[in-house]
This record gives sequence, C-alpha cells and structure tokens, in this order.
Amino acid sequence: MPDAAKPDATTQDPVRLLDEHGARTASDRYDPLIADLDDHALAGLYEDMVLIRRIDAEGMALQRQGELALWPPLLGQEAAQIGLGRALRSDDFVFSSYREHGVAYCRGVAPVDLLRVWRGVSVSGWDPFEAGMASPQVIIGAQALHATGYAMGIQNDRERDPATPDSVAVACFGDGAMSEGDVNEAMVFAATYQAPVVFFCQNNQYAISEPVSLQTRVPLADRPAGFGIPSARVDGNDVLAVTAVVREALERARGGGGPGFIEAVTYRMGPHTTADDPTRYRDPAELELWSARDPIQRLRAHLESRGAFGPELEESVAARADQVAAELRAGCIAMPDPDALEVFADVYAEPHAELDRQRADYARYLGGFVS
Amino acid sequence: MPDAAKPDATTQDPVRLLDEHGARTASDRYDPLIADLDDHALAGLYEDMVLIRRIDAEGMALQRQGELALWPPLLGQEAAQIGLGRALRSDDFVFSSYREHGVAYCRGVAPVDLLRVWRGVSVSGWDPFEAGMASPQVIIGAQALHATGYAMGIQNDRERDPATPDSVAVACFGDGAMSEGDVNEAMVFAATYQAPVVFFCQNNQYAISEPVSLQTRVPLADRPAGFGIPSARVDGNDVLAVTAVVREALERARGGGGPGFIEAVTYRMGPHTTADDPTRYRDPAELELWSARDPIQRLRAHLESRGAFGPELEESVAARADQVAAELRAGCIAMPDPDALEVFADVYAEPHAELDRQRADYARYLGGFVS
Amino acid sequence: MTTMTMGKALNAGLRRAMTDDDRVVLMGEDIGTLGGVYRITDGLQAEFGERRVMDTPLAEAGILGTAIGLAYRGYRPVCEIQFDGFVYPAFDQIVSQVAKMHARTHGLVRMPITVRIPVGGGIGAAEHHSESPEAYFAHTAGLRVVSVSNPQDACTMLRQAIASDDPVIFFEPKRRYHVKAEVDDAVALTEAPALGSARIARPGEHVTLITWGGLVGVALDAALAAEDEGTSIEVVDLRSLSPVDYDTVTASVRRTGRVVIAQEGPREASIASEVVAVLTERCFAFLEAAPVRVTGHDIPYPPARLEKHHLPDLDRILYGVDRVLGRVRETGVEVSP
Amino acid sequence: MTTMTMGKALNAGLRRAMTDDDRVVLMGEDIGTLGGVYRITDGLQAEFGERRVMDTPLAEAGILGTAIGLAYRGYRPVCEIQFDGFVYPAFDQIVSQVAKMHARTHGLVRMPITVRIPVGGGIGAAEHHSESPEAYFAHTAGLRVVSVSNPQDACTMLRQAIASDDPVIFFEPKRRYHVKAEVDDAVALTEAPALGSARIARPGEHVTLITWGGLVGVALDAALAAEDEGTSIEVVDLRSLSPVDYDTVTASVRRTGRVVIAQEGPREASIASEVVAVLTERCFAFLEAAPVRVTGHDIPYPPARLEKHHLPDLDRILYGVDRVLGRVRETGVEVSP
Ligand SMILES: Cc1ncc(C[n+]2csc(CCOP(=O)(O)OP(=O)(O)O)c2C)c(N)n1
Ligand SMILES: Cc1ncc(C[n+]2csc(CCOP(=O)(O)OP(=O)(O)O)c2C)c(N)n1
Ligand SMILES: [Mg+2]
Ligand SMILES: [Mg+2]
Repeated sequence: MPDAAKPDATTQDPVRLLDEHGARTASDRYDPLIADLDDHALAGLYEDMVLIRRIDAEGMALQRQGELALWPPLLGQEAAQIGLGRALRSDDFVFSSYREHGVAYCRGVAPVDLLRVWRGVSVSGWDPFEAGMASPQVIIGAQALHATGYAMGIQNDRERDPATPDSVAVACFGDGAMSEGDVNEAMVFAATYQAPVVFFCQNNQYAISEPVSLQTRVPLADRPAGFGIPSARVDGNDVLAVTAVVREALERARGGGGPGFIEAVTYRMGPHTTADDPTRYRDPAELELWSARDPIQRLRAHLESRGAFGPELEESVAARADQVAAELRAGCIAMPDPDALEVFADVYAEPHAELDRQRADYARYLGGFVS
Repeated sequence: MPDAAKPDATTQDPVRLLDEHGARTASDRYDPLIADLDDHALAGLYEDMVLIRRIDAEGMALQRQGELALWPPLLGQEAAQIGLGRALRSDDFVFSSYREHGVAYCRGVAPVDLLRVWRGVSVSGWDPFEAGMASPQVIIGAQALHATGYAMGIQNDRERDPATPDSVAVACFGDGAMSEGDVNEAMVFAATYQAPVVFFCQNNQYAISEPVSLQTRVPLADRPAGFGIPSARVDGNDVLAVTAVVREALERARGGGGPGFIEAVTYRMGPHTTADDPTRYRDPAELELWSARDPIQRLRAHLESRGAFGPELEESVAARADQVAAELRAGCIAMPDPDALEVFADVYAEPHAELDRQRADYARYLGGFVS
Repeated sequence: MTTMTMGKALNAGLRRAMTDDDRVVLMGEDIGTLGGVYRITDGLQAEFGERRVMDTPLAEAGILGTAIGLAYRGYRPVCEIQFDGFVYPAFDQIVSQVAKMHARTHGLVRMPITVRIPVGGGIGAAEHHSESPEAYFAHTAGLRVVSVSNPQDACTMLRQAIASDDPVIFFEPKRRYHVKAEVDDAVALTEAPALGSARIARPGEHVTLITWGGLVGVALDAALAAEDEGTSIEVVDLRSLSPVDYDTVTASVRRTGRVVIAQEGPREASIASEVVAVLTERCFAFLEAAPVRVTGHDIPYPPARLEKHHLPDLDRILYGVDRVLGRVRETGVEVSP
Repeated sequence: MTTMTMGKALNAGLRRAMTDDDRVVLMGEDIGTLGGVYRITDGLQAEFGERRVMDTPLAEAGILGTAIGLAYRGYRPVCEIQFDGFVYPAFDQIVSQVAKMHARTHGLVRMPITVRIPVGGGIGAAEHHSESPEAYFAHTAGLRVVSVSNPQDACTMLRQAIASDDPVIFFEPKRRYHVKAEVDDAVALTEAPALGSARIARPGEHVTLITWGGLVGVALDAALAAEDEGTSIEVVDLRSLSPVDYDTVTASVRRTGRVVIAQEGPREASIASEVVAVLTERCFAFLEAAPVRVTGHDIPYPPARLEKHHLPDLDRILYGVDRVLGRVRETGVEVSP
C-alpha cells in the first residue's frame, strides 16, 4: 500500500473552500468530494450548526442556573463537528472526548441525552451501539486506541465475512491530546495494521490554559507522516472543507488504504468548561480575531451569495432552535435522580457474591432509616 | 530556532562514510566533523570495538557456563555503540537500555560492573554519577523521558549559572521502543523545551522476535520530524558515520539548537538474550547478509587501506582482549553473594519505622536458625 | 499566623519551599499562567519564572518521567497531577522508576519528587475527578504517602514532603481546599511533627476512629454527635498513610479496644484493610470487637447525584461505631456500610 | 486426559477457547511467530492465522487500548503481558477503561477481556520479571483476578476467564509453568467449579493456610512437613483473588480458628491484608489467635541471588504456623517473616 507509506502531510496552509467572507474557492482535489452539496444540503448544515450552537448555549445556561454541574462548550467548533458528523455513515463508529456534542447530535443522540453526564445522574448518556458512538471519554487521548481497536475489528469482520460493510472508526480528540502516549501509540497500531480509522484532531488552540505551542512547535498535521499515516490540515471553521477532507479520508479507509489523520484548525470561543476562567490566560484580541472567522456566519454568507438564504430559512431554523432548546431544558429539569442502589448496578456483567453482599448490607442499612 | 522547526529527516539511504569494503566516501557535510580521526584515533576505535565484542562474548560464555543468569549480547552493534560512546564528553549523561555494554565501556564503566546485574547480585552495576551514565533501564522506553528531564535540568543549570558546561543528555533505545508512549512523549517534551537531548535509536531490526516492520512502515528516522526534531539515519555498522552524525547532533544541542534524533541502522547478530532462540523467527540468510556488513571487519579493512593495520596492532589488541576477558571472568566468579539483610537496604533514603521493623523481624527470624 | 484556606496554605508552603531551596521546581498541566485548576500554584510562575514553574505538555508519564531526569540532575521536582483519576498514565513511571530508583542504585540516586494530587469526592464532579487511589501507592514499596486535612498540616507537610529525600505522593482532599484556619507557614520543619506522624484530632475513650484527609471533618462531627449519646470517640487523623504511625494508633487502640476506620476509597485491598490487619496482629488481645471498616463500596466512583450513597458520611460512621460497640443487631455476620 | 505441563495446559486452553468461539483473538508481544517468550501461544498463529493471533507493536497501553476497541466490536481479546513488571504502562487503560466500561455504559458495553500475565518470582530473573502485582487489580472494582497453580485449573479457568463477560486479570505463576499433571482440556465449563471458587488443596484441622499461585506447592510441602510434627494444616488455594470465595475460606477458619496467609507480593495494602481484615470481620469470635501474614517484604523485588530472602519459603511458612499456634516466644508484639 504505497499510499500509506507516502503520507501527504504538509506544513502548508489548511485546506479552505470557503474564505472568511463565505466566498467559494475552487479545488480540483476537493470539489468532486462535495459536488452533491446543493442548496438544500447546505441549508441542512446551516441548520445543524445553528441548532447545536443553541443546544450548547442552553447547556451553558442550565449550568449557570445550577441545573448542571458542569458544561464543556463547543462554541466556535460547530463547523468541525458538523462537517465530521454529517460525513459519516450510520455504520461508522465514533470514539470522542467530552466536547463533541455536535458529532453526537449528528449521530442521532437526543439532545437531552447529552446532559445526563453533566447533570450527574449517569456516567454516560446514550446507547453506544444505537448511536454508533461510544460514551464520551474524559481521560485525554485514551479513546484514540479504542477507535483503532474497533477499526481492527472491522478488518477482522470483513475478512470473516466480505459482506460486512466497509465501516470506519473515528477518534475525536483535541490538540492537547496529541502529547499523550496513547494517541501516539494509536497511530503506531493504526499504521501497523492499516486499520480503517480516521483520527480527527480539533486543534482549538488550547488545552485548558495551555496554548497549542506548548504541545508542539510544528503543525500537528505534520505528526502522522512519521508514523506512515497520511494527514490533512483543514480550516476547521469551514464546514465545506471539513466535509471534503473527512470524506477523502473515509473513502481511503473504506477502500483499504489504511488510517488517516485530520487536523481541524479551529478555536474554542468559550471557556474550557463552565469551571474555567479564560480571561486568566487569553488575550481578548485573540477572541475578537476568531470571532470574525465564525463558522456559522461564514456558511450563512456563502448561502447568501448563492441566493439560498432567506427569511424563511432563518426563521424556520430559529423556530426549530427555540423548540429544541425548550425541550432540552424541560428534559433536563425532569430528569429523575437515580435510585440509591444504582451505585451497585452493572459493575459486573456476571454475578459477584462479594458485591452482592455489599449491596445487601447497604440496602439493609438504608432500610434501617425507614423502619 | 528555525532549525528545530525545519527538521531534516529523510527517508533516504542512511549516512555512510565507509562502504562495506571499508572504502571511504567523501561528504561535504560530515567530513569536517571527523577530520581529527587520524590513524591513531581509528586504531583506538578498532581496539574499543574488538574489546567490547570480546567482553560480550565472555558474557555469553559465562552465561552458558551458569555463572550469569542471563546476558543480552550486543554482537553486531559495536560500531553504533562505540561511535556514540566515544563522541561523548565526560560531562554528558547517558540513559540507556540493557544492551549498551559498548556505551558503558566508553563511559569508563569497569567491565566486571557490567555483569553484576546479570549475575543477580545487584539491580545495578555502577555509580551513575561517576560514569555519567544511569543504571540501565529494563522498562522499554522509560529512559527516554529521564534523559529529556535531565536535559531540562542542564538548561536550568545553565540559566542559573552560565559557566555550567554545555552538556548533553543521551537516550539510547531500540527500534521496538519507538512504539512505546514514553518515547513519543519524550520527543514532545524535548521539542517543547528545546532540551539538549539526543535520542539514539539502535534499529537492530528486531524487538525480540518482532521485525521492525511490525513497529513501523516508514523509516524510524522519519518520526521525529513530526515532533519538530531534526533527525538523521545512519549506517550503524559504520563507526565513522556514527561518530559524525552523533557529533553533529551533540554540537547542535550544545549550541542551543535543541534535541536531535539518530537512527543507527544495524543488526543484532546474536539472540535477543541468552534465553532467546532466534532460529524460531529469523532466516539464516538474513544473518549471513548482515555478517558481510560486520562493523569491525569494515573498520579493519579501512585501516588496512590506509596502511594503518599491521600485526602489532592486531596482536596488541588481541592481547588486551585476552587480558580483559580473563579479568572479567575472574571478577565475575569472585563476586560475593550479597548479605541477606541487603534486601532492606536503600528502599528509603530516610528512616522508615515500618520497614525497620520488618528488617528487625527478619533478622530475628534468621537468627533463630543460628541459635 | 494568618488565617487562610487550605488551598492558600498549600500555595504558601510551595512558595516557602521554593524560596528555601532553589532546586525546587514545579511541573504540571496549567500550573503556570492559570495557577492550576485549583489555583494552588497561583502567582508562583510570575514570582519564580518559567523555568521553576513549568507548564508541561499534556502527558502525565511525561511529567513524572522528566521529573526523574530532573531529580537525577539534582532538582527536587514537585509534580501536580490535575485530578486523582489522571495519575494512572504515570503509574509505570511512579511504580517502576520513582519508587525503585533509590534502591536500584544502592542509594546513589535520590528521588526527592513530590507528586501533588487533588483527591477524593464530595464535590459533585464528573467521572475520574473524585477518586481515592491512595492504596495503589501504599502498596508500592519505596514511596511515602501523605494525605492532609487542614491548612496547617497542608502547609507544613507539603514543605516536609518536598524536603524529604524520598518520593512522596501527596494527597490534597478537594473538599477541604476551602476550609480556613490559622497557619504559620514559616514553622521550622524540624520542630514540626514528623512527616510520618499521625495526629490525635480529638481524644476519646470508647472507640478509636481512624481516618484521614477529606473524612477528618466528618469524623470529628460524628464524634461530636456521639458525645451527646455518651460515646467518647478518639479521632485519629493518620496524615501519613504509608508508613502509618502505628505507635500512635496502637496506643489508642490498646486503650479503647474498639476500632472504626473510615475511608472514601473502595474497600478491597485498601489502606483500611491494611490497618485492620496490622491492628489485629499487634493488638489482638486488646480488641473487644472486630474492627469495623466504613468505606466506599467496591464500585467505580458513581455519578455526582449518587456519591452520597458511596461516600461514608456522618450517619454511616456512627453506624460503624454502633456496630463496633455491639449496638446493632446484625442479621448477617457483618454489615458493611 | 493427557499429562502435560501447566504451560501446555494453558496452550490447550487457549486452543479450545479459540475453537469454541471464533470471536476470541490473542494479542501481545512476540506471541505469534515466536509463540511467546514462555511458548504459551506456541503454534496458535500457524493454526488460527495472523488476524486471530496478533503480534502487536511494543506498547502495552496500545495492546489494552485496542483490545477495548475490539471488545466494543464484539471480540473477546486475550492479551498477553510479557512479564508482570510490564503491565504498568497499561494501567490506565485497565483501571480507567477496562474496569469501568461496563458500569459506565449501564451494562451495554461488555469487556470480555482476559489479560494473561506470567507472575511472580523464584526463577532467578532480572528486575521487573518477578513481581506480584495482584493487589493493584484486586483493589480495582470492575475486574476479576485469578491466579492458577496447576495444569487443570490453568486450562479450565483460562477458558472460563475468556468465556466470562467480565474482564479477568489472569495470573500464571512462572515457576509453575513446568509442573506436570493430568489434564482434561475439554471439560464442560458449566460442570467445572466456578471461576470464583477456591479449592481445598489439602484438608486439615489445626490451621487454615491460605495461599495461591506459585506458593501452593510450597504450602503443600509445608503441610506435609508439619504433619510429621502432628500439626494438621488445611491448605486453601484461593485461585480467585477477587472476589475471594469467602464461603469456602470462612468455613475452614471457623473449624480451625487459626489462619496463616502466604503471598509472594509485598504486604502493605495487599490481598493478604484484605483476607485478614475480612476474616477478622466475619470470624472474630472463632479466631484463637491473630491471623498471621507470611509475605514478601515491603521492598522492590530484590536481585536474583537475594530472592530467597524475600519470598516466603517452607521454613517461613512453618514459622508462621508456629506463630499462629503460639509456639514462638515473640520478643515483640509480632514477628513479621
Ligand atoms: C489523562 C488526563 N489528564 C488530564 C486531564 C485534565 N484535562 C481535561 S481537559 C484537558 C485539556 C484537553 O485539551 P485538548 O486535548 O486540546 O481538548 P479540548 O479541551 O481543547 O477540546 C485536560 C488537561 C484529563 N482529563 N485526562
Ligand atoms: C515495557 C516493557 N514491555 C516489554 C518488555 C519485554 N522486552 C524486553 S526487550 C524487548 C524488545 C525490545 O526491542 P528493542 O526496543 O528493539 O531493543 P533491542 O532488544 O532490540 O535492543 C521486550 C519486548 C520490557 N522490557 N518492557
Ligand atoms: Mg484543545
Ligand atoms: Mg531492536
């Protein structure tokens, strides 16, 4: 597989198909990959981005109002996440970190399920197999290996049964995660087995307070080449460019071309989480700079330039956003506290006499308060 | 530091200054770095390589005779290790794996001290500060981080006191180690802090039974570029080329140019250790191929071509080798078993009541057998 | 003496240690500009510079591994692990390197490394942010393990840990960061109680209640509540979890004959198990009843809204006291909460 | 029934498990062409192919992390860690992922991962090749921990571990690899004793001697030697270290009233500590003397020529028996060997 051995990573400017004013730049390489994106499809991406931004804003609000313990906002990363999420097939499988609300949304996860973890009623929010997306990962970088192993499983399945769909596993992580051993080992395994996995790194410029320059002195997209993995650096605020490079990597992986790596260059416009105070480490001028590159504004400008953005679209999307936000809030507040004995649930898949004993003892103890 | 950001790693052929017949190839880049290597110096390198091969053979023999529990031979890697070892200054500091007998020898470690660990009388053989070389590392790759931290310490010392020597830390590890998270994290830290550390990877083609192709599909020397670290791929059986590329990396690091990486392409001609049976995984033809590239023969041929190899040199080196081997053997057999209570020694640097109690109890127990 | 929170006391302890010894360096994620997610290192980078207070790349093995190299070079690194649940990527470097290096080198290479870890639950946090990994380190020969419960101990013992030539895993219970008290941050280390010493947090006669860190406050409240019912509880704040100060503990147990030990962490093969085993060995003839362990369950830390059903609280500790006093009619041989 | 070594029995168990379920895949360093450094996987790659017996890159976190992904995809990975001391780089993936995934996903994602680890000392090996890390895993909720001592258990319990929907850390004592016995590698798993069950390796009346893995042989020898002096020792081979089969253990202790527990690993916060704590809780009224722990010291594993002074041997176990029988006049409150 000479392709895998000759990576095309570069230190050059990120792939960009929409400039900051929404004007479309032509690309021989990438245009064919998004030829199907007509006005309707673009409007769909616009709606997705607006909705997920609204869901995110509602998450922030619910936290500020004490309904959630914490919220990690995606504000500014909508194009990266929707571009990725909408490029996937339902039989693909995503392993993400805690910030990929937009990807989960595209996977069909109900918005209210995004909140369960942050409300503290559960350690995960949805059925991974239904969504084709694992429970979000808090340990930085660990999921890169899970995705790689899952991709190895796809390979095995296809060898056992050639009719198995040519699914791809996707690992989402941030710029900070690139420093963890796990992510680098994942690239080793992925390259060795030529597993169908795409590493999707959202470089949002920060790992909490640490700028990406503390993690690397060269573009992150340069890293995979040395592992024998082709990579692309893409403007993460350009939903068309993200769609194109993701589709390219997915196609290569499906075709047996092995793993791929994408660095989506974007910006975390909010705090790391609601517990964070970015004014301690971030220059307001920087935020201003990136505000001008807002991913939703850019797509909207592009739609306008195509004559495909009108009041109906704006209003229908706004109405939908209001509705989703209202449902989300209602769903959040209605979430019941789990039952006390839930703490013992599912620790093991099979009977466990000692834990059963602890459960029984605790139940008896709790009962003592009642009787 | 634009140099560090523009790595010069390549997938091209390894740097080679002596061909397989000992003929010298000219190099604008590397010749000046070894201009001082006159006949006398070359004869010295020849002696070093012969001696360390003899020490290694004696280690093998002592193990076969039951005097050592295990021995990891360096056979075939003499040029890589002597080339590195002799390029270092006494104030540099080496963190190695278990196979770098040649490097230790160059650091002034007494040959008999190489055996202590393998005879099972100690978990380390020498004073790291006297030798400027840490106790060999068994956990694959862990020492790459130690070297990087040491190099950060050199930086700190030089900032505190500019008169501090411009020492360099060196991490030695194998091709297999490149897959461990630790080695990759070490490259991250080294690049971030631009620490004066040189990573010296002896690619001896195998990690026990696993060929290097299982660890990577591209040359290992391609890896560091993606971390922002310049690298070189060198013929590890060519002691001149190794000397040249190591000196280049050391000079860059001393001058504030940050970390460097060297892949020395060589071959483990013996088993992984005396416990290993390479016939289970290695084609005899391969061994034959590499025998023709023997590093000592190559330097000898070169000396001959310079008219600098005569019977005196051959005999004096052989005599020295006999002497060193005899001393080594005598020293090995004379090594006393450590005292029983040594098991409690140095677990802590400061008093520890509970361990003292265990020591006292055990001493009392042992005493019971006597009285 | 100044009144300060435990967080500030730790900050003061770090500042003092850095001033006293210019070989002390701090390393960790977000500890520089941000001052750490709990602000324990607040202001220290501004004061001591980027070389002594290092924001590191996001890699815990990297932090510990480079700290080892710095220790080789004569430095005294103080590493911050951002939360308890993030120490495991560094486990190999801690267990196979930090803990063993001094013995491995016949005492020639010292590892005066302090690993600061915010620990424990009770703060409504997300997964991996409320764990109690003390036992993993207590089981590892070559390490010392400390957990503090109040501002003065936090300040003094952190300075002692940094001054110690042995590696110290230094736990800071998150739920105590905001507790305030008078602190003398300049106390002479040689005059302060030794790093390995326990503290009688409250004297008592009927039951010895052993705990540490985040539960010391709860234990004191329990003792107060029990007093109303005529039970006199002696509360021992272990402070040093490895080694445990058994002189202090066994003296107490020989007087009371009854032991309750409370910890947040899971029970199996834990610090509580060890203390019970040792007290059984050393005080068997004095025990009036089997020692009682009041611990977290043997489960992964539960989501925030359930943590009250995992963490020992005042009621569960008092229930343990009732059990050791034989006041609970048990339906089984033992009752575990 | 065939006579075979424990090593071969493990090999037979793997072959059987792979034949019975084509979702079983083996992963590890050198397990393919070489058949593993102990040859436990000998011939399996030739038989089942490179996709089911995978030589992996040299990275333990990588092995466990990708095994998790394979489990997500429905596979049952059996990971080999080459030696006990090399499991720590994978510790985070084991503790934070493998152990917690089932609970984290409300039981939707199963982790039927078996981690095979050659364990323990007594073989004159180099550093990191003789460790006993059982306690780290027993302390971790969500894992099962097994250690086998003979060919039949090795074969059957390995098959059970692989068939279990829970993750199992499966320890294989190196010094027992060459022990031979009759093995039926086709025994029906449902008819064999359960994975979590202990085994009375030898019945006895006066003392319950609890151990597992590499020390079972030593314990049986000790029991034989004690018999000559009129002491009848019941030897319990725990087999399952987490959970411990306390039904079997407490029944024995209630009869004998005296407990010695022997393990190779260090003592502090160990399996021995846990068993002593539980037996004190559940059998307090039956105990005639404090349970005695005969363990490795709390030290890093010593060099080969000193291991005899670290590992419990026949004499030290008998000394422990003498102590629990009150035959040793102790100068201190307790004597620890
Ligand atoms: C192993 C580990 N170490 C530390 C943390 C604490 N932590 C949570 S998020 C974060 C920064 C992650 O940065 P990045 O990978 O860039 O992702 P982002 O948050 O920017 O999306 C850190 C250090 C963690 N969760 N896991
Ligand atoms: C963390 C760890 N995993 C596994 C091992 C077992 N092991 C010892 S040497 C070795 C192969 C190392 O290969 P390489 O890095 O190429 O060095 P070489 O032996 O060829 O010099 C392995 C897997 C180990 N020592 N440490
Ligand atoms: Mg980021
Ligand atoms: Mg090698």
